[in-house]
Amino acid sequence: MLYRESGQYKTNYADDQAIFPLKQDRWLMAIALVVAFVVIPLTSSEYMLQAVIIPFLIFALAAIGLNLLAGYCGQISLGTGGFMAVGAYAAYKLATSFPDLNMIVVFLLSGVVAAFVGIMFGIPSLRIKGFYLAVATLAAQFFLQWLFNKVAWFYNYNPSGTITAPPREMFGFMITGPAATAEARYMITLVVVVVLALVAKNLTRGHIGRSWMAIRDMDIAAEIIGIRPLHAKLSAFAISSFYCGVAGALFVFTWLGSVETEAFAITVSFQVLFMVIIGGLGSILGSFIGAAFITAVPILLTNAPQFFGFNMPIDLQKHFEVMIFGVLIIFFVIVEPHGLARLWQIAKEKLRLWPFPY
Amino acid sequence: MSEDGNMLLSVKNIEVVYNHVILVLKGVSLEVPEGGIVALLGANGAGKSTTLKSISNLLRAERGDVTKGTIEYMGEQVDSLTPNALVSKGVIQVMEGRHCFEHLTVEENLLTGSYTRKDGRAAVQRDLDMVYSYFPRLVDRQTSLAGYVSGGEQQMVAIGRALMAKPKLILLDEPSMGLAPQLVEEIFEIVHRLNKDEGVSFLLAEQNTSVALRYASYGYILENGRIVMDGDADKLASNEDVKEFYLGMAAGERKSFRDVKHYRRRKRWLA
Amino acid sequence: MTETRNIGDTLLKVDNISLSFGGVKAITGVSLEIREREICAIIGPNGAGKTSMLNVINGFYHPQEGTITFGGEVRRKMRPHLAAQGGIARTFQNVALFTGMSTLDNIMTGRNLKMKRNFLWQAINIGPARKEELEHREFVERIIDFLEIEAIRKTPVGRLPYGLQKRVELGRALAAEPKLLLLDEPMAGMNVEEKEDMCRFILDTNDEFGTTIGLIEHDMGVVMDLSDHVVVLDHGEKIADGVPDVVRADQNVIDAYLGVAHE
Amino acid sequence: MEVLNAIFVLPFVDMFSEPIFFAEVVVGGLLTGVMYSLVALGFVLIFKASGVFNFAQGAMVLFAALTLVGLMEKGVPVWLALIIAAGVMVIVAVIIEKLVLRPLVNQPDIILFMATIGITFFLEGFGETVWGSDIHRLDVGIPDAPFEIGGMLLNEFDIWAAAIGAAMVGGLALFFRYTVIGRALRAVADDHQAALSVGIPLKTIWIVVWSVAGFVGLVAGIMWGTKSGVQFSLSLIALKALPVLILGGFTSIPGAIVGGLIIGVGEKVAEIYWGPLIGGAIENWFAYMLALVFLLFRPQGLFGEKIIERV
Amino acid sequence: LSSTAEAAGEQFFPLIIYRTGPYAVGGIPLANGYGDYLKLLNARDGGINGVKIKFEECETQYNTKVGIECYEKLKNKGDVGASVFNPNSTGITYALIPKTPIDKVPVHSMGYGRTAAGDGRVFPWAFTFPTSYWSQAAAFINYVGEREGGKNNLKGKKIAFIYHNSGYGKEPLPTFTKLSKKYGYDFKALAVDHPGQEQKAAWLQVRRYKPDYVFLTGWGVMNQVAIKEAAAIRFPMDHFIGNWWSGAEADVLPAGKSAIGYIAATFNQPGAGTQAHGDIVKHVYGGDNAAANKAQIGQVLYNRGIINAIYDTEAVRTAMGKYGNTAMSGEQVRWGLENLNLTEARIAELGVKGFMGPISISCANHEGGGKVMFQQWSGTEWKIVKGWTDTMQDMIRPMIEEAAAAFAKENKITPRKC
Ligand SMILES: Nc1ncnc2c1ncn2[C@@H]1O[C@H](COP(=O)(O)OP(=O)(O)OP(=O)(O)O)[C@@H](O)[C@H]1O
Ligand SMILES: Nc1ncnc2c1ncn2[C@@H]1O[C@H](COP(=O)(O)OP(=O)(O)OP(=O)(O)O)[C@@H](O)[C@H]1O
Ligand SMILES: [Mg+2]
Ligand SMILES: [Mg+2]
Repeated sequence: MLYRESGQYKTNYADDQAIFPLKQDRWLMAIALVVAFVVIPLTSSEYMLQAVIIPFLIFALAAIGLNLLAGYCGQISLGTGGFMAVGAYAAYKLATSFPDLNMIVVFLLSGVVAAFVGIMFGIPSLRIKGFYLAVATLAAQFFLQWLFNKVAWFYNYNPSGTITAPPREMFGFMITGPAATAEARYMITLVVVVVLALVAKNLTRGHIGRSWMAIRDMDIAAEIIGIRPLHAKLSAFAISSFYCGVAGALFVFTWLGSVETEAFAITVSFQVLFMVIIGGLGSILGSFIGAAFITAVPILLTNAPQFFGFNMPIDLQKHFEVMIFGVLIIFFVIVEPHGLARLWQIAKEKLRLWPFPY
Repeated sequence: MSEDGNMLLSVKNIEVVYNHVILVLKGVSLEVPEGGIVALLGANGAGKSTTLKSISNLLRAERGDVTKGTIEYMGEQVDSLTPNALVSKGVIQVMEGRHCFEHLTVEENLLTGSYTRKDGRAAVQRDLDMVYSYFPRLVDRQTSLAGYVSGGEQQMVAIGRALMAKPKLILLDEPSMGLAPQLVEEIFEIVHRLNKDEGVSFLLAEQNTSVALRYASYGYILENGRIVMDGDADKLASNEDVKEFYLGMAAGERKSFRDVKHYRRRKRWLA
Repeated sequence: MTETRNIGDTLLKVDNISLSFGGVKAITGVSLEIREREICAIIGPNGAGKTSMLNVINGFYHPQEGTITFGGEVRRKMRPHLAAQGGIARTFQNVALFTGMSTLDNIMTGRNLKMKRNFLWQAINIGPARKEELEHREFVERIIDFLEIEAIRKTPVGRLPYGLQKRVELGRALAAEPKLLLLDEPMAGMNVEEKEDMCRFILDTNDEFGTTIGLIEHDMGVVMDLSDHVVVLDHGEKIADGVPDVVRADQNVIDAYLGVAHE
Repeated sequence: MEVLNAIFVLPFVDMFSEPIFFAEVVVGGLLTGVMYSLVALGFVLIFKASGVFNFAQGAMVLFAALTLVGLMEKGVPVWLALIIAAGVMVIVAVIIEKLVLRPLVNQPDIILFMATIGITFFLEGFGETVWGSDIHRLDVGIPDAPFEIGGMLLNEFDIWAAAIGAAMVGGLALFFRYTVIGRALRAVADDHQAALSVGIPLKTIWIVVWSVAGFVGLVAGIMWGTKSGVQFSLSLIALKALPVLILGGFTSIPGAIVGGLIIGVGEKVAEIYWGPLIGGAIENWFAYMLALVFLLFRPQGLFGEKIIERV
Repeated sequence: LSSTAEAAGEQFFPLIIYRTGPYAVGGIPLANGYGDYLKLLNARDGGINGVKIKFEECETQYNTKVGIECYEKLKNKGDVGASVFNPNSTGITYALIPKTPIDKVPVHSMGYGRTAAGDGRVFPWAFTFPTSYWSQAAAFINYVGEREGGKNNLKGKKIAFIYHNSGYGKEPLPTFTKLSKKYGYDFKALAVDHPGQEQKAAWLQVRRYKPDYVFLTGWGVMNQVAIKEAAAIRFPMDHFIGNWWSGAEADVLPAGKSAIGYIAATFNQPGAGTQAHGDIVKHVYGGDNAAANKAQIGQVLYNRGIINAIYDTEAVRTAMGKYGNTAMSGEQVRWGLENLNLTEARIAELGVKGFMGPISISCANHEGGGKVMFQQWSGTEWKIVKGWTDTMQDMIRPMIEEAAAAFAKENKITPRKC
């Protein structure tokens, strides 16, 4: 009985409503934070940070965004890439138009811009549901991608339409632009992601979160007990897009440094959706696990043959990688349709009963 | 019941686990004789539906597993058959909560019940007419989408649909739920008739104990995943505890629901 | 038995309502009244239009004809959430809980109408938002105590047995502190013991909070024992209206619904 | 004012001033639309029959076409290659049923959708492993020469595609309408568990439907592959089928074709008459916007099954 | 990791490429040509000046994000780090250009990428030689002008431009607009979205516009669909001209006979006729012609892979001339690239006489002002129909410098003095 709550009495509702009511969870969380803020920057190679950890964090943020919408509010969206693009281009325009603006402010403002765009594309959700809505949100995806590709103002009229993160510093460190070290970019990303993840957790536990879930689980009943679908759905779209927008801004500024609209293509939307589903719909933790899975597994698979000393032609290796990735998705979906986060929860339940099976 | 030969269905000591962690049935055994009507009684969450689903093999679709025990139908072990093989063999379940095909019309719903039948259109048509004669209300609703008909009408559709399979054994899960009183009687009359005229056997999970015991020949009482009592229907009906907890009678008289506020004896099975 | 009870003026007046779907006439010209603090039962055979009537009252269906007066306000068309704001809460025939959420959260959604802090406060979850959350939590805990579902507070409702789900649904409706509580077959699928519990909750709600209750139920024992007044629908039309003893003896009702004279 | 004129007047003036060209645009759109329908049809079949939104349809198109073209490159005659390729699609269906669908009976739609994405990856990787990523030229002997009628330039191939598309839609619509399986399929789509409980063998149903969808994929693969060569990009045409799908309704076979025609004409007309005003290449999003507009009026698409909302 | 290996060591060449995905058609021959030439050097000459070559491919599927991961993975590999990166994608090039000065590895985008990077003062670490999209556009105008009997006859002519709707496709747009003002031709740009299987709308517009020439900037499946569509509207093939990424065998073969006469730009000779090709068959494939053919030897993009490898290895050789015959670091290779001078004589020595044009790179000019040829499809092979064509450097160069200056300003770079 390693993982049990017995003996941990809550004497008031405030304690009961803490984010991590269990002592074990609090410890795990503390350890994770120490690892994230201290161990990783001290030990990770540049490749690790640049190719694995930073994208993981950024995608986790986007996945949280989509999870708020799809997992909590039940509105599946395939426009994530588009909303990320809004954030990215907004951040680029803000940063280049107001060179002295603090980058954190730039990121947040670009999230706000994305939120407004999200609300606009969320309006059809009041009438359209399920897969119809999912496909309809592709309109946002394609339209936004087209817009940023077409309207030269968004990329300051440079001939190829690529935006490049200008160098900016904070606390005396370069945090974006080519001269920013991977560690600096990692830290700034981490701070943004951790804070926003916490905010997301709070939102989902409050009445906004409950109204989203109510709409998700049974929209008619929700309306009848007094939840306004308009408010719930549009706020979900707005906040979700805010997260995606910030993720898009980070995508350019702390990860790739330079992108064209193709970087926010529909594949990104799908990727984020995979993360949410594989990780677990309606779980913030799941967003992290899913993002880790989807960003890390292909990289592991790419590097595995070499690691084990096989020398495969790269095309064959890629094909295998794609196949194995597909199989893994199916495998995990079958093992636990509710996502890896649920697997973790079941593991906890088992630990609680341990050594008894039931 | 005793171990005599003509048992249609015998469930032996099954244990069911959901999601690999939630243990719901803790060794349930029961038998349905050829041509019998057996009632399975018990409170909410006792595991009645689970028992029925493990018989019809619909458990797997809910991530449940029979981890122990065996289920025999006509002397043959059927634990590993697919639900449709069971239907072909004559075992069909009417699921709790209706489960109509919302986007099919009422008539189409009924016809899906005949999917496994091989005896030709005429026979199916005959049974369809029979179902309509049992449930005249459905005639008006023939072409409505099942998703739009009222709760009670859906219940009729679900039962009618099962009848269309011409089964030998029907597992009825809460047939009376949501039905108007006179219809409850009618449904049980139908059960009775099918049982007498066509020799169909029934295993019914039912909350409406008084009616169930009136029509059943034998009954089991399930609490918390265990059978706590069984016996002939009339014996059960005259048991004091059963009377109090399942029939709502105190000292031989029906008590008013208004009085429950003031005194309540809690059920305890100290078996 | 109703003499001592303090029944007030008309709270809800349904006037000559007609509702049809394409060719199907669900309700034709029905009028009824529910007075403050009474328990009014609506009964009738399957498909008579009972559920539809509830749906009309709380704005989910919009009748083609007729008006509804609730708390002195006349209205014809309104959105469900406005009805909820006005103080009408209900439970559903097919349990309509939010299956992905815990019992506690389900009941908390019932208080959504009363929670005002905007999302920025909730995002940081300190100060007013937290205080508000805790106040409502306390209220909800009282409901949980009242319904005796303390043990399943944190269980996801999808896993609960049917009877408990019904109870949680009642809790969710009560959380809104409604003036009018509509219950659609709250006791279907329950055994006697559970029905007794449910009756107790309904009666207590009515007594202690003075909530007016509209009740659809097929168990005649419950209907006759609990209600102050019974409305009988058949094929979308009202065929009887009155105190239980009168209704139960009405030949039309016996023919259309009861089958045999009840007791 | 000028802007309004440019948007609301000039394009129409333009259409009427060159009616033959306008007709050509419309016909071109119709023919392209049929090509979209061919892909959409596969989606509809599976959705209608199991409620699964099969994202792998595009990959199935690719895989079927790759198999066909691979065999033909190995010297197998066309007719035999066709038969074998169809056979392979049946095998694929059997495997998918056994390894993916069966364990996921009764799961939420989105989960099944995710599983089909897994299938997509697998099929893409597998097809390319076996047949390589190079572009393959596909020629099954459909004539492909331009000809002119009434000043409009058309292509024999497009006409063939339209004819085949129409024939398939007709055939499948009849299949669904007049067979017992048709009804069972719709039942399965509504409620897996209830379908099981009345004895509908999900296994058989799914194998049949996925096989048919595989076959439809093969036909779509042949048409698109002839047009653009058989190569990875073939799996991306699924994206062009999606707006068709929502416009026509997920559950309607005629919807797939009508949706295809509307989208085809809509996007071509928009691109040619309005595209130049705003920079062009608007086809992609325009198709989705057009579908969206239709959905606002009919949330279930033009011919889709009603979305039932009750409490 | 780096810097210690003063012994001969190994010269490491990374190759960011795509052998799968929608653009594999182009990526495969490119990678084969590049790799085979390096293998040839190892097998025949024992590497470059005795320094063995090590070579690793990394698969991107033409996806910028994966490309960057590849870059991070490969940049420190080998004894002294990577020699030079060829991203083989305009998107990846754009993303790498800001990073390379920090990591001190040069990036060489041969005839693609960011045209402005031709200005070595702002982009010391990026190279675009032998030519760029803007130069190519100018060469195209020169070429069609010549066919019309002089550029002045272009006045009133109509030119349509069908392009891949991406950074890559859009690059030449400013040049075309600028030149249209100068020469008075009418110009219409038509975008085609990735991956380009459906182009009906564009071609309907071509049909109505009735241009005298169509210029195509496509990649992958888009090219062959374009050629088929052109044939379907009976557009005269010899007035349909592709850029150098739109004129390979895989682009014309699917269209069969109707592709005959199609023209495309190039900066290398087609065919497998040079001595180097013979050597590759002999040393790399052990004389197995079939295997060599399977690797697409002599095809347009294969050959382009070869010249890419020639440029890069010659740059290493140039660097060795200064720093000695050991493995060259990225920084040293950069110097080699900047001082590369391939004369006709040196080209002949390499066994590729006539295969490519002479070129010399300088501190300021990273594009090399390289010229462009035009080749035509005969139905079985590509034939040069127009030799080295002038690229109007008098006009293009200032444009490049202007764009570079803008980049410098936005990114606070002080251009170096050359
Ligand atoms: N899919 C499931 N996953 C987890 N637990 C389940 C599942 N289905 C049922 N249970 C649990 O199994 C127990 C027995 O449920 P079952 O539905 O068999 O009860 P029942 O006797 O039919 O009750 P009711 O009268 O409410 O229908 C309940 O406690 C329920 O919570
Ligand atoms: N949304 C709808 N569309 C079409 N018909 C409907 C709709 N809602 C209800 N009906 C029809 O209206 C009639 C009345 O239905 P309602 O659900 O109100 O009955 P009910 O009295 O609640 O019956 P039960 O006791 O069986 O629940 C039924 O015949 C039903 O088919
Ligand atoms: Mg049950
Ligand atoms: Mg009802």
